[in-house]
Amino acid sequence: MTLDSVKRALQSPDERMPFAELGMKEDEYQRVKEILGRRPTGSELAIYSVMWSEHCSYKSSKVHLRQFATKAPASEALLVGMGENAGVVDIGDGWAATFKIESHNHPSYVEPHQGAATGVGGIVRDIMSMGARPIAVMDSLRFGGLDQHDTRRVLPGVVEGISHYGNCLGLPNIGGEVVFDPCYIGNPLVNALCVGLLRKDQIKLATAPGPGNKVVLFGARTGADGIGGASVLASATFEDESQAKRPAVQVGDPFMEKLLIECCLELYQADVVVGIQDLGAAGVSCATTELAAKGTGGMAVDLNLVPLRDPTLRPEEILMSESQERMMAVVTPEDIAAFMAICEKWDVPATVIGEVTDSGRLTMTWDGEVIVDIPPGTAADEGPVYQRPFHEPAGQAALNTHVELARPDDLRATLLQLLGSANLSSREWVTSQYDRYVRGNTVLAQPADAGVLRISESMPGADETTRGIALATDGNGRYAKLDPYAGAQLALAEAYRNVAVTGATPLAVTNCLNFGSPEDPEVMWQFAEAVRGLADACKTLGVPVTGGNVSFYNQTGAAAIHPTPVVGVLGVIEDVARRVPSGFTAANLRVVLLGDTADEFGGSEWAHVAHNHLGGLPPRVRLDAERALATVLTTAAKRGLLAGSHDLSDGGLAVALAEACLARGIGAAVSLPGEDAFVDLFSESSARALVCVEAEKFAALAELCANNEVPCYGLGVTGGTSLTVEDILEIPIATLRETHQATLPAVFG
Amino acid sequence: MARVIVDVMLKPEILDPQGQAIARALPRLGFSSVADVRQGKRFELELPGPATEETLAEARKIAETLLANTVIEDFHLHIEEDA
Amino acid sequence: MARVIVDVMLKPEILDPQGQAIARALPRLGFSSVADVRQGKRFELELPGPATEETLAEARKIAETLLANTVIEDFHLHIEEDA
Amino acid sequence: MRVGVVTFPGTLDDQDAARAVRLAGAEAVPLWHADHDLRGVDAVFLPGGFSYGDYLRCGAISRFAPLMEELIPAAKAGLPVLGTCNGFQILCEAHLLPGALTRNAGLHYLCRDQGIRVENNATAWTGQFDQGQEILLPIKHGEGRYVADAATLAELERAGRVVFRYTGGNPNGSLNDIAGICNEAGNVVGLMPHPEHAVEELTGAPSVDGRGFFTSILKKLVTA
Ligand SMILES: Nc1ncnc2c1ncn2[C@@H]1O[C@H](COP(=O)(O)OP(=O)(O)O)[C@@H](O)[C@H]1O
Ligand SMILES: [Mg+2]
Repeated sequence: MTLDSVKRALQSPDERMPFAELGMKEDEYQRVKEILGRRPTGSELAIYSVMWSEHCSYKSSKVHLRQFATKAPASEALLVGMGENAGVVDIGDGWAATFKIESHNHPSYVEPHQGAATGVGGIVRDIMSMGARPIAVMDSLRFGGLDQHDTRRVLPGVVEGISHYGNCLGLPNIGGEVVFDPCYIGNPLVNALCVGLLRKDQIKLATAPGPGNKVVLFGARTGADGIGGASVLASATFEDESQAKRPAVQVGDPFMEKLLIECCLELYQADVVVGIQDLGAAGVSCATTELAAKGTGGMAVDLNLVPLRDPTLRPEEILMSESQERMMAVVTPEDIAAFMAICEKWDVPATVIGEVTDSGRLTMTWDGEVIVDIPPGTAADEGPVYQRPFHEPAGQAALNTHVELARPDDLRATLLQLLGSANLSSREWVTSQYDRYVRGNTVLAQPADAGVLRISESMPGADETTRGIALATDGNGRYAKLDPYAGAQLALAEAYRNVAVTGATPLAVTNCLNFGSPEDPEVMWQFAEAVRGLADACKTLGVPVTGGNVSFYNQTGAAAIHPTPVVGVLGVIEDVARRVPSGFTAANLRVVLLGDTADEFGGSEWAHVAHNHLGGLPPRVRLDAERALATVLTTAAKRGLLAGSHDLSDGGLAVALAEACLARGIGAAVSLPGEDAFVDLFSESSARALVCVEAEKFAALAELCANNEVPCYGLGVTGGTSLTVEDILEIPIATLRETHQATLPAVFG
Repeated sequence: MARVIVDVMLKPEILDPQGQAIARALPRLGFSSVADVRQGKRFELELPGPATEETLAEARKIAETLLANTVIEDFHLHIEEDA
Repeated sequence: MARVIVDVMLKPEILDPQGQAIARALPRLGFSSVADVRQGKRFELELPGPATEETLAEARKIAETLLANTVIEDFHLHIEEDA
Repeated sequence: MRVGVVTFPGTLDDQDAARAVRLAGAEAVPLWHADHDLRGVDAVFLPGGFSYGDYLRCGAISRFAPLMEELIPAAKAGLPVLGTCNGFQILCEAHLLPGALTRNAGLHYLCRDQGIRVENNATAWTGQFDQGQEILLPIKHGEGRYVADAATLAELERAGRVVFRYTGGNPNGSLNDIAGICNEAGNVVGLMPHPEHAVEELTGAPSVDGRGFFTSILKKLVTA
């Protein structure tokens, strides 16, 4: 096999290069030729094709995502915004948190266990590369219908992959979602979130300044994992591509990643790292171009020095390999010995593969010949940008037409039907496979509305602090299908509310935007609307987007998934001992409903379960009411007024009451505030929460609500062994529990 | 009674972290002569009656659909006599 | 290059839930002819040079001390020729 | 009092174990797997995790660590050692405790709050519990099914060396519902549940029953 060097490229200017096979368009290829003033070598083409893929360059989404910056609310908490590996937020007392959510959808369909596992691995490395210690993970999952056959293959594998990888890393899993809908059958969504903790003054960035500094590749050796994955797997439809040319699956080694975490933290502590970058989708191509582009502008790499697992790999393949558990660091020559010693202590292989230069060029050699010579910024930052056409889907108006659905008489049966339904039944089959206790800082985890962690880390230089952080992720594809603008806002509102019900103040947002093909103008419209909605709502709620991820091409043939923006919100609680536990925590507490209920069933769980119907409009977005509700919840928590809480979402008040009873097996007897019991119990109006308070604190809570214009209804008291709704229903908790817990085990064993 | 053995190994290009962990541990235990280790699975299927073409075909089908994940693994099967 | 194969199986009296889960799944998938399934491990050790008495002895030592837990597992080793 | 907490590559619960030791009023002394040095500690805690990724078998590779070459004779000579989860697995692989821990009968990793009965309060680590006391501790493991041959099992039962038994449902198929055992002298105890995750009101499992392990060993060391 002849080596395609720069010299050879100059000698054979007209040689046909396989750009199309690598997912590159003719005009993109022409641009590469323009940039280089010649045809690219095979290795250069490898770099440009992965770096300019949808997955790495955000070429279809960029023009829309800019709104997250232009509309961003002023926030003193934001230390690092979008564009870095992950955003960083000031959480007080000298501490900062960094968090991000990312998709690994397509690989999880091909090989559920490894696909999901490496999804966790990837997001954890993003967090590490900011200089943080990863402290928890979350997973937001979407599968096909519970009764569809392939779900039995995909879900257990995905859960096992997340469980094995996350548990092995010693990261508590503190929350997430599991949603079933036939629209995801060929395109399951696996979105993984990681949060990390660091001292505010110890943020690391992906940059390679200082000519003469060494470029170190450390972690696992490079093999033929997912070659072509970045461009072929992540940016073309699966059906045609993956069947024909199934790329090697990436296999994760969580043990190596655990060693990498500890190794990196010790490297940071020893202060021997100038710049650092994780190796993600585009492997060495991405790490070298991005580090070089953000540094002094040049880098010289000898690709022969990359340690290989498979010695037959060609340079093009090394550049595109997605082997997991690798990082790249820039280190001064003086610190190299100390750097290597720490790697050795942790059994992490490390190799100097090059040097930072001031040439303005990224050059790479193989067997002594120059095979790459490019301006790194052109690959990293100057990828193509598309203004993809979009328009409202042809059927949108019909979809939004209100259809009157027959309402039930037997509300007891309806509650049990919902409680045992695929989406509202207990997630325990999944969550019991995740370690939620490791590291000893988990204050709240499933089934709480948000995960809450204490921030007292055995990290060096840690002052004791009473602070904690709360995190929740939410998304509702049905709402977004009916109205992507409102759907994205409702996802944000729910995550924001879930954080607030624990007593934490929402601070910042991450998001994972899961959509069909951007080449379909109707999908592109959904995307544009969702981004616009989310950016507007973030502005109104005062919480900036710090980062996220876009996953396109989640479609099989012409059928796209429901547009599914998943939103993660991070909040802070000053005194974590004041966090509000989930549900009813004792007998003889007043049960109080906060917020108003309207007749809103478009996209509801009830319409889905009882009628298999999706139509009309989603619940009205009421951001001012959300903000007022959050103020009430966090203030009441601070003052110690609340004994327990739970937000209202899918399935409405009835499901929230049942879940609150199930939390500790404490019943309640309530009456309904409105005229229509069905609406009171099952409507999914936003901006509502259920709380319980000691009787003598009710007046103070009511006053706080009045001051913030949050409607407040005393519904009844906790106690007993049943949930009783006056004149409507009485269900023993044992029955609720049985119904709630039977569903997933019945399918998955 | 026939016993069909199905050996399942990761494809050569797929990372085998288990095998590597073992290989790294060996020199520490004083075993220096092993160049590489790969770990896979071994299944023993007991079939009633003698091993015929059909039972073998069925075993192959089982290996393909259930025992091996052919996305990342290769398998190989043979009959064990003594059972 | 010699390749030594070490097969490790749970002792017959130890419950093998993985094998049982497979055995239970088979009839549901339409495979009715399998009476029992046991799952074990297979290790491939690559040794430089030809397989001598000594390499075999070393491999046996490795199997005994590391690859198998003889409290619950039996092992068996043989040389694979083609490697 | 100085309680050593061992870290292998892949150990996860070492920080939590050290915190629990400190909360009980003792000094937590980090012990590194690659050192031939027990640093003069009075007792040793082998915490949970996935040492060496749990590759091959849980605890199989860790057992050969340099530190273990020091720990094994010391434990045989009477040094109190507690192994939880992966620590228990390592103790069995090292033959400091009999039997083995195998894949959960349910074939899944399981994290849940589990009822446990203290069957022997005469060991170094259980003196502050009542005989027969029921406690709540988290379990979180995929390979916690205790097995041993019939003779070993009979001997464990006869000698009262079954220290803990699961109550309210066996989570993993362990023989005789065994959650933890000890050696003949009672100084080496291994169990699958995690006392270090049940020592604070605010975090971990909804119980503080894990504190008893640490108060027990301190009491024992002080009076020894
Ligand atoms: N995939 C998952 N991983 C971890 N935790 C999960 C997952 N799915 C659900 N949970 C947890 O289970 C609980 C119930 O989930 P869900 O009903 O979706 O909550 P909500 O309706 O409040 O959003 C929450 O604590 C949630 O974080
Ligand atoms: Mg909620």
